[in-house]
Amino acid sequence: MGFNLALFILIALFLLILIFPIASLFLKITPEEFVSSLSEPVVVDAMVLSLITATISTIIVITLGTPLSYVNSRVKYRGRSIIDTLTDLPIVLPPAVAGLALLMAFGRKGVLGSYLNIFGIQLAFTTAAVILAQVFVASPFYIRQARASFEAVDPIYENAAKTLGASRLQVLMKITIPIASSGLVSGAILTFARALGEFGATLMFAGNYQGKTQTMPLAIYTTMQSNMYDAISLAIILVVISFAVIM
Amino acid sequence: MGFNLALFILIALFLLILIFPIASLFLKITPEEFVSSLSEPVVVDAMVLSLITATISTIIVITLGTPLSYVNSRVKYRGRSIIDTLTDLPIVLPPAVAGLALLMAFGRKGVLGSYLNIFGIQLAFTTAAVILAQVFVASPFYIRQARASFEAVDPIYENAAKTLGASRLQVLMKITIPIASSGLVSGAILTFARALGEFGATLMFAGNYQGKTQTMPLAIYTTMQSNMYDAISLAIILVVISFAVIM
Amino acid sequence: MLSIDIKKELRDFTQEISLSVSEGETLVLIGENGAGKSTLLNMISGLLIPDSGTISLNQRVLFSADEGINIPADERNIGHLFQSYALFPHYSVYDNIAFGLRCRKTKKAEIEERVNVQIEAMHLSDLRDINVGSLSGGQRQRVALARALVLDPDLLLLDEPLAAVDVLMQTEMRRELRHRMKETNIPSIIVTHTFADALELSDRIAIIQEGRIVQEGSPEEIFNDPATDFVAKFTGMENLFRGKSMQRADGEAEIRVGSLVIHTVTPLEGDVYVAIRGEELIFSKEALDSTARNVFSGIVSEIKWNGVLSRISVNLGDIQLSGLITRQSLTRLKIERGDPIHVSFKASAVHIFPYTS
Amino acid sequence: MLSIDIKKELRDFTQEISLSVSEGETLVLIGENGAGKSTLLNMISGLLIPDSGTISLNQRVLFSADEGINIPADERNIGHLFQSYALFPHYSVYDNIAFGLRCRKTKKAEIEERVNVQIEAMHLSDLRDINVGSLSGGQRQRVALARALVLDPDLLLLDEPLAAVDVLMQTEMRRELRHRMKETNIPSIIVTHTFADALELSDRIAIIQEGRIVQEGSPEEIFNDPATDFVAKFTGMENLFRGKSMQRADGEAEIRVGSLVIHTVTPLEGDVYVAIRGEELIFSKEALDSTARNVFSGIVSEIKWNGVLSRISVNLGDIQLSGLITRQSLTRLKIERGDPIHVSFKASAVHIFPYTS
Repeated sequence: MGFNLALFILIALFLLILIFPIASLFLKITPEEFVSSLSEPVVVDAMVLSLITATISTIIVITLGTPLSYVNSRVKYRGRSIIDTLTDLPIVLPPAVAGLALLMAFGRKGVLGSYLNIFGIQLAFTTAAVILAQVFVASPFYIRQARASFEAVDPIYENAAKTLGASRLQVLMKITIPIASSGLVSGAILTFARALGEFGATLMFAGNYQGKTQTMPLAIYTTMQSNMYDAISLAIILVVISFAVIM
Repeated sequence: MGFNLALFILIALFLLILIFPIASLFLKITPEEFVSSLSEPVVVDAMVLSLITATISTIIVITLGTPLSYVNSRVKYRGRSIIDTLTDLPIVLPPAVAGLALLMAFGRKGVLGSYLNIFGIQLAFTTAAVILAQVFVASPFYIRQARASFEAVDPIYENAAKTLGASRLQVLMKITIPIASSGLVSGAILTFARALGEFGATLMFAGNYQGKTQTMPLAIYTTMQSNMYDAISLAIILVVISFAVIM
Repeated sequence: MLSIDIKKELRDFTQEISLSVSEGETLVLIGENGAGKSTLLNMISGLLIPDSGTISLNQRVLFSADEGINIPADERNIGHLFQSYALFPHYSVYDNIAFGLRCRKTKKAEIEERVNVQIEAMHLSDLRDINVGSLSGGQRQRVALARALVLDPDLLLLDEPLAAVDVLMQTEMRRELRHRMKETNIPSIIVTHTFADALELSDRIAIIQEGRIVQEGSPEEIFNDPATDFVAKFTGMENLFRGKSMQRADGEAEIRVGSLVIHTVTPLEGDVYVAIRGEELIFSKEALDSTARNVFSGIVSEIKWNGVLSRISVNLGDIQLSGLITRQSLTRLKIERGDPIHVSFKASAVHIFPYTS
Repeated sequence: MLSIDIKKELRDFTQEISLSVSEGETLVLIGENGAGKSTLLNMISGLLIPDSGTISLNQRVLFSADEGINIPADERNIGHLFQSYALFPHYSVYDNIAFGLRCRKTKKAEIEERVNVQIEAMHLSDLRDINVGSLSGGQRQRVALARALVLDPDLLLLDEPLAAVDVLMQTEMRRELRHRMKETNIPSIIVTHTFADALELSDRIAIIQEGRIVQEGSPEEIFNDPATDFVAKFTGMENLFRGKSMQRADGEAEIRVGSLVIHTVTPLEGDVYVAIRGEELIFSKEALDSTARNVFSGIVSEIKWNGVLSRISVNLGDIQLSGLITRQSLTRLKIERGDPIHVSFKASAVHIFPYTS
């Protein structure tokens, strides 16, 4: 009895910490205020920019991450575990560190950026920087899931396909990817969500310029000091998207 | 042949985006500059504060999260999948949204905060707010892992223990937790790392006051505008910790 | 003595079982996967709760729906061995065996003594401090038995004790298990899905199908006189056909199977199953002048050499009969594939079961 | 015709195999788990590469280490059936069978025609558009066979074709499989770990142990004359002991097993294994005056009723002999546990194998 009660109290307390703040967002704004915020230029600009950059980032991650995760799920080579570790790194690496690292690499005075600068190419504080930051922090969400999905495809199916006359590319396109597809899709969705929510790395590497680098999270940060309703409206949209993603 | 070459180019490009920025951090500072940064008050304050808050956050998450994940791995009840979804939410919820939500709940004008204010209790912009923000964003990393670890404990061991005369508490302490322990530990480590890297929610809910709410990621953001070496030093320390965590 | 009379709604069917096991008796419960065997064991040991009924062991009521009694699993004192043995992976052999006594807060010296007795008896002395992960199947079984027996259980439940063992090891382990069961003399229920296990291990057999016991008796009774077509198949009756039974005035029955008419004695009429054990068939080149009531002629469709006994299949037109004969008979008769042959069997060799769709 | 002569370093041992399979022949490969059976099949179908040697099929060299030839798996035209059948879970029955033809870019009309022929032959018409996830074990096996046969393979490899099937279904499926194998007449290798499968399915048996073939021959040859103690155990020889062989002047050998002396004829000397099949033992209440060279007296330690045949164990002091007798003999002899009894067997019933540690 006491065992059950103690369990119940701990669980309730925990849910309060998680759920109550999200509910508070909805209590602090009326539907009218929400609708009117949606036509504010700063809100519209942030939404459009976030949607475009997160979509591009996700496509880049899929294109570059699928081959990597496929190879790492199938081929044993020296250094594979190091590459697995490196691709996981952005999950635990603080976004602020990621932002600074990107700046040191591609910024105007960065290791590579200073050369790019000679040719008049500037990455930092552009929309391209937003995308680069998102790719950096969001890629592990796709790669981990894709690697796990490829690993879950029993190699016996691939072997059977081979003995039935399928070439390597046919095995990949007709057997491996279709069987792994549900995992690949859910990994891509997670990556999109993580890209959409990127804040720290973007702020430091891309800055906070409306219409150019000010994605929704950055717009929340900016508008909460001037117009709280715009901030809450953007936050509510992101909460809804987050729920949709994990459902 | 072409198949292999295409794979190789995509993988190399991807690794460049991930690894090169982190390497750049190390190229932009000399060992002497790094060592001298470590005695700067702003750096020391941030390190001490980060270590204390992340440790407390992790302990809170373990205390509140273990019962929840155990129950959800073993008991089927109405609404369990909703609670599972809710506890996962902070993984995809943008930290900026989490920060704003916490402010709306516990801030001076927040739903609960305005009542607390009457009793002279203020949470926002205190060290407690840092911890609350960290608990909010980092808890899913422990809870997911703990739930998976508890689920991986075959109930047959618990059943066997019961028929051998073990009480419910004895089953939990002598069988379930020991068998799940390696997963619980790795979940706690991930949570600690995520708490250490928290940036967006902390910035918005706890502010950026040296010695009080300025954790290492916030200190990087602040010092990169004044003293770049302090920022890089803090970033390098966090990179090393991140590597240690995922190894 | 264990008495069970319980009912439980399962996903696919209702389980309704009455059973008793006497002092020192070993009951073997046979049935297909999903017939409700493990569910029954779990209800006896208290891991599952029946919907209604009672379970009592040595005058102690363990469960009674009417009286609202349900002794929890940890107070029933029943040894339950799971299919995979469920040895605790984080403990040594010694700690596994000591687990139950430690939960009871037994004194350290007594634990040491009682565990050592079991370790000796099960020949586990060399493995005492080894982690259970590195044990073989036979060793695991012995540790699981020791872990249960050290608590002096009033009843032993064994769920598929040989399923996790390599095929080559099964015969040996079956013998060893029977030996230990006889030694302890604790009443026990063993669940299996093979008739071979049942024959070797049981004092009595109960056959369970979709949650109900369809036949109960000694191994001989069940082998000689299976009650349903399901039991017949389980005991290895190869020749099983659908037919139509008609009673004749002289007390005999005629069973039509396709165009054939089989003679036997049965009270059943209408749709039935007909089964004849392969070893009851007599094969001959010439029609025998014997007392066998059923004589048919056909063509040898197949001879399969099969170790001690060979299997011979005869095509009788509508049906195919399979019989077992010794190597010597095969040589003597000089039968080959395609030869005409006579098959005869006694009326009493014909088993008739009601037709169940 | 398939010829293999290969060598491959595996984790636990070196695999070194020479084999050939003629036109229309079915070779069954038996061995324990981990003996290298599946590895061998994988090397033949091209999924694994041997370290050295050659594989050729109908004059076509598939692999030759010396000539640097290694035809990839998708060009070998070998049908390989995996233990779990490996049906593609995202395809229907039709799409599974059509897979190989589609990979070859065969014309649509021809695919349709050839797949339909297989679907008819395997009685799969009703299941044509069904997802393979909902098929039974027997249906899966048929789809897997159809998927391989539609490509007109030059060789069929079957890896434990019955392991994934329910015990009750095995006999039926074994018969069906044999039937289909005979129909197609494609040379084939079947891998199994049970002797029963081998007896039923094979034209020829090869027994593999730790990567090497220890005996090869017809089922009868292997059953009657196992070459090693390992093969003997596989064929079900229950009585297997260690002994010491000594040659006598008269050409006979004396094998000492504990205090017993067994007479037989063998060229071996020194440490050996002695095996006697249970059904070769003759039991009698009185000492028989017969030609049997070996007569011992002992005590009946156990009688186990076991269906058609009963097993009787006799304690001879140092060893225990187990024999099979029919129910009738058991009744006639009136033997019971604890009775004194005589056991005799012919010198030719004794099998001697070199001792391998």
